[in-house]
Amino acid sequence: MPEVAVRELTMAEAVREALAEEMRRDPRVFIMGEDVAEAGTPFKVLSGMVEEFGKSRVIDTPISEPGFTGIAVGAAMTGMRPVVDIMFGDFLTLVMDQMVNQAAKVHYMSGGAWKVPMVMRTTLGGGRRSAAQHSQSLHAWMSHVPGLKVVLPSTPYDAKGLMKTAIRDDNPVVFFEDKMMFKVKGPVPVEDYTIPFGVADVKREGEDITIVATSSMVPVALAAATMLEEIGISAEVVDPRTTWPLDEKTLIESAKKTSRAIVVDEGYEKYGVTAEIASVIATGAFYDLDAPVKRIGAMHVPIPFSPPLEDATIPTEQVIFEAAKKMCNK
Amino acid sequence: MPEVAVRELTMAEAVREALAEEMRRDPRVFIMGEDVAEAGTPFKVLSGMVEEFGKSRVIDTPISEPGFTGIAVGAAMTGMRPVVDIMFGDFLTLVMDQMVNQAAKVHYMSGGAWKVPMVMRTTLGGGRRSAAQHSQSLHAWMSHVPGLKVVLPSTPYDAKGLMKTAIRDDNPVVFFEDKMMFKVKGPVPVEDYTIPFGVADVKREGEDITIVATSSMVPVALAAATMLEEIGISAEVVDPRTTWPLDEKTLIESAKKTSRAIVVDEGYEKYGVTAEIASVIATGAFYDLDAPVKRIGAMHVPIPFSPPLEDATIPTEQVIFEAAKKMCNK
Amino acid sequence: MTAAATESGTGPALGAEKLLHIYRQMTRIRFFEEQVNDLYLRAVMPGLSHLYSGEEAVAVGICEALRPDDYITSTHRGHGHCLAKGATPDRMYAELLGKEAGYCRGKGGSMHIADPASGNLGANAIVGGSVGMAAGAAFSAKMRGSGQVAVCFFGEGALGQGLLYEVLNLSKLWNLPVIYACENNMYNEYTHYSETTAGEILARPAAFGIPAEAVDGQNVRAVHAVAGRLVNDARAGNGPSFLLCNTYRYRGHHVGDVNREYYRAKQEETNWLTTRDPIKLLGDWMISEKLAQQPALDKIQAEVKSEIEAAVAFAIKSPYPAVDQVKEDVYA
Amino acid sequence: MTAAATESGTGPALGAEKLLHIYRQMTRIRFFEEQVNDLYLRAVMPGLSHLYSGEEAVAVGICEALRPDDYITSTHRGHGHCLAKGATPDRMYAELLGKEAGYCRGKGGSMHIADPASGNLGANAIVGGSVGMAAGAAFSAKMRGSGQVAVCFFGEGALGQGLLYEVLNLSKLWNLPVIYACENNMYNEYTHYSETTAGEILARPAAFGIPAEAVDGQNVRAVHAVAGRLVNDARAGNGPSFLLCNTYRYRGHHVGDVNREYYRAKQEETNWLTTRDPIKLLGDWMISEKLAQQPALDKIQAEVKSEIEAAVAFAIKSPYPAVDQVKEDVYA
Ligand SMILES: Cc1ncc(C[n+]2csc(CCOP(=O)(O)OP(=O)(O)O)c2C)c(N)n1
Ligand SMILES: Cc1ncc(C[n+]2csc(CCOP(=O)(O)OP(=O)(O)O)c2C)c(N)n1
Ligand SMILES: [Mg+2]
Ligand SMILES: [Mg+2]
Repeated sequence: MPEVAVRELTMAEAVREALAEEMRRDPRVFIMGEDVAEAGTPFKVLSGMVEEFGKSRVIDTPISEPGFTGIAVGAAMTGMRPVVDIMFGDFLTLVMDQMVNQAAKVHYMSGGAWKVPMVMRTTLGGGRRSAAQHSQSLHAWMSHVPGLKVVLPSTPYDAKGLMKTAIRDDNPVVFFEDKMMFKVKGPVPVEDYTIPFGVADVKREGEDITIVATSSMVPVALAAATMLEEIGISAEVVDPRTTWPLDEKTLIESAKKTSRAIVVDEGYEKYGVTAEIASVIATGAFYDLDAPVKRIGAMHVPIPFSPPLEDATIPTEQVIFEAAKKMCNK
Repeated sequence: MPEVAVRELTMAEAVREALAEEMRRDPRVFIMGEDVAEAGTPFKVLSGMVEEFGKSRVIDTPISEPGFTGIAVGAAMTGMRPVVDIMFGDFLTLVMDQMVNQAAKVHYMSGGAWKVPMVMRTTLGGGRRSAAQHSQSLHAWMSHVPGLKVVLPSTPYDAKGLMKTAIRDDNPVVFFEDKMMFKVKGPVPVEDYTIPFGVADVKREGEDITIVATSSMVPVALAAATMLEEIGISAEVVDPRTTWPLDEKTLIESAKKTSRAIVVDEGYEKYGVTAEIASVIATGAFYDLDAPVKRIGAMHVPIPFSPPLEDATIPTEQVIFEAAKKMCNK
Repeated sequence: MTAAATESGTGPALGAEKLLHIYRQMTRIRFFEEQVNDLYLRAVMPGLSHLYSGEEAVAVGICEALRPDDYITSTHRGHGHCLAKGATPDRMYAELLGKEAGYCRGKGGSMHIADPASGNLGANAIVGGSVGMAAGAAFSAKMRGSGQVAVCFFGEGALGQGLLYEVLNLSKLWNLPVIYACENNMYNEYTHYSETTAGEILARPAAFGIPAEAVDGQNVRAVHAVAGRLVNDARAGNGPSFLLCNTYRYRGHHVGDVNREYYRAKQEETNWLTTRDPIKLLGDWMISEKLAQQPALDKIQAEVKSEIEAAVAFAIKSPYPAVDQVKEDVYA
Repeated sequence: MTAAATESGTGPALGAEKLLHIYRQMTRIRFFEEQVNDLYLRAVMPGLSHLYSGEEAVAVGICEALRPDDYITSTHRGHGHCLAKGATPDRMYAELLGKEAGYCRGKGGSMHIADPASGNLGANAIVGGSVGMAAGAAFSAKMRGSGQVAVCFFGEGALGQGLLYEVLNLSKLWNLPVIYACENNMYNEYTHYSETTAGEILARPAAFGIPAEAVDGQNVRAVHAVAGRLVNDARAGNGPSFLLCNTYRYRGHHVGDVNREYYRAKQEETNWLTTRDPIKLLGDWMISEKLAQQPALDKIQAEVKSEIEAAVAFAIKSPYPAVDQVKEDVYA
């Protein structure tokens, strides 16, 4: 982190500040989505934005996710820089055609003639007792699509810097925010800064085992690392921050150093983000690994409502702790 | 293959025969989709069906993929067994909400009260010079979703047996057919048979290296195996046939036996099917592998139109051959 | 406005017994929801819930026109539809609390209660997400020749979802026995529907050739009358219809939406509560028509109150599902 | 039918020079497409292509009412729109053959030609897929105060896509300068539109408050007249409009669709070809009105023919892109 004046901001405040600063800087940036204006979104992330920027730049939409996403694509191609708000990540199901067959491919299909500089903000993560249609983490789908970039901040600092990069990027970027983290605080510099895509961040250094964790799973991995420390295992926690582009090098180097790796992500485990990252590490650190790479994703079931059941589906620090302990033969 | 009377059928004929036999057997089965009736689909897979079963069971729809998929979900819940035709796999983007938030979750969300016995037939694969919106292989997305089953036949025999299993299954099944294989012939028994999901098929036995291949990549892998034989490398080709459920055991055992594995699939390489399968093998055969598992997927770019460019994006026997040769130090 | 769209009055007179049953059903929903709010405030209920209070006449008026084996699909604001179609409060509360005795074994929660026994295909947390499902049930009924009809309940917010228009077209083309019941409570969450809805609502289904009309959603007799006619039409093979039910939700978008002044005036709420309450309107009318006397109504209220209290107690006492049930019901 | 929907006649008279230009543009499209068919038959063109022959008056009539910097979005049947908006045949053929000199460096092919210089946001192989994009361009024009308008071309098959209705609603709510040009050539691939379209087409946009009218899509003067009016309205800030252009495709759904009798009668094709051809209709009318003589038209035909031949030759001679270009243009 650069040495500048810092304050503590919540994740929500950090996102909002990034958006507000970019909107002040660049008149082409605007926001649209359901209940983004006076309501400031159900998570209140955008509170106060409409007061500063007005209803022509913070735009409430009907409940028409494909429709307003399509409008964002066209606006982005013709000189604007839209930020689209998809309230719950579960509703990405509705915008796949506009994002995947349109936004992601326009630049390529036109041989570079058109660009689509847009950001789609959405959420991931369970734990809110919201059940199967409001708790999914569908970033694996987006990461699978050439032409999209995929961002998964895990701290207010990262959220602000990555959001600024996303808005300044000339490509469609999908930005996932964990619903449970909006109120978590962290230091954020006052000065303008950006964080490049494709640069993993070592959230904690360690020697014995690497824990790669994304988004909501970063604090969980850090808590597991603290538990591991108590039994004499030094865990390194690495946060890729963007699943595409993916900083394969940092992940592989950490695994080479520690010789063991666990990958934790809140998406469904099968054919999910943990598969890609585990495979990258298993290949890149093949001759250095002392144990198979361990994957820990959300249980491969639709997310249940009942608290004891839902809790069983989300990776916990205890599960990570046990896995790491076993891998380190402790 | 069971010892019964067999004939040569094309892949298209095998699929059609499975559908026709199941429709004769079970009056609840019906087909709907765009141009499925008189036109028999653009690929002519359903030619003759409307003549036998009439327009009330082979139903042309408007160009409303989400709409008729939703209707299929409701019909499946209430006593019918719909087979929905999505002309190109690229249009799955439009039905993700109905398939993922509805079809896949109804059984779980209702605590087992409702069932959704439906089949979605669609296509995958490039090579037809159809460009970025008509050439994708999006089965990784579907395989990521708990509640769905995903089928990828690679021969007429498998196509018929797996389609029958799909129709008789009480869950939503997504059935991917390779557009380039419809005219490929193979032996198909006359008698009724089904192929269970979750059972991989060893398409060719070998000793030195395992090539796991899906759908369109099975013939490519077999061709590579023939080339490898000529330089003294004995390749085993394993076809999982269903990516969910996945027959992890057979894949791992083959890799343990040969000590080397390549995974080939026509989906985009990153966060795709090769990641899951490679990771399963890297973990399951960790102590037996002599080299990292090699993944070969479609190049991570939108699929280009121009023939020399498109050809460069699809895995070829030459690429597999080279990779295998290198892994076997030849 | 098209020819197909007419404003309906009340239909043929209902007997006192039926009216008292309707009164009981609406009261049951109201008391049910008030207890849900209470369970939320007492932090007994996990997550959030969208209350149906104020809209009771819509669900009850329509469902009382249905056969037990007719189908409905419902929404995130689904408790009213569920009760009106015949579910019982005890298993519903159990579901809301994530208990094994719930309709979905605790897996669904407030937004996913489903009940095959009463023809309820399920609440749905995707706005507009069940439109196809409802038409599909109607399609199946038609194919099977069962004579069933399907009612698709949805809020006016779902008018924003393209799926609706695809399905309107399909259901008209295929002449399906489905009734689209649009509950216009004037708000899509925190946004007034006039900011999200261009043109005229009734002209939309009419454009697909679907007969469309509006009804006062606070007048249960009116709702029931028009629903009866539409259900008969559908059952007779006359295809789909669209009913716009103008109504109001008394409480927040969900139980946590307490400070609402930034999007709607207190005065507006008070007006609806005091002058348009569907339960009070029915009770007053029955008394004025001498179809009932106050004590009979009071008795219903008391009976429902204790039924609801018992149901809450049942749910609170019920056990959570065993954790290993989490892996069950993924596949049939 | 609603008040907003009226049948239009031709508008103010056009000068002979403009008419000859229109004649040339239509002829260019016709000759272009005939050569595409030929390239397919000769197995020179990879893949398939959807020909616009027969529908020329729609693209030309509308695009001639646009400024060069106005936007269009197009469809799988997009060559006509592309040429009408100002692209040149040489780079289009190069694209169709997958050559580096093509508008998309060979990456797009027939279904994805795009050209910023002429405001063409691109053909689109997803039916209805560009509806949002067109409205978005209009949205952007409005936000930037550029005075540009956008035209969204789509076939009547796209009336099946829910996205269209979402965007109709949004564009009316936000008063966007966008014109929806629905090309009703009566077939969704191999299915007659009457089997896929319930109710009345014009009532659909009208239901969202969008003025909607129909025009004879074979009469380029009529198309141009109404397009001019709608474009002026949009530019003046009067919001979106919808134009239903009744037309016909002469050839198959794509170049490979040769045996068509199972879905449409030869006689129907012959009728359109012989009595409704937009190029012939314009030529005959100009001669009868003494605005042109046959030799002038013949000269245009000859000029266009050699232009097209040269363009084909250019494309055939052009090199394919180097294989390493495959990884370029994924990200900007
Ligand atoms: C597809 C989708 N988009 C957004 C949401 C978030 N959401 C939940 S309820 C709601 C408002 C629904 O309004 P309406 O349909 O009028 O129903 P009401 O809540 O008024 O009963 C929204 C936007 C959702 N659940 N699904
Ligand atoms: C979403 C989607 N569904 C299906 C298709 C396959 N398809 C291509 S063109 C076409 C028919 C389109 O008909 P229409 O819109 O009337 O255009 P026309 O071909 O008549 O110009 C279909 C079904 C597609 N490309 N996209
Ligand atoms: Mg509402
Ligand atoms: Mg058409």
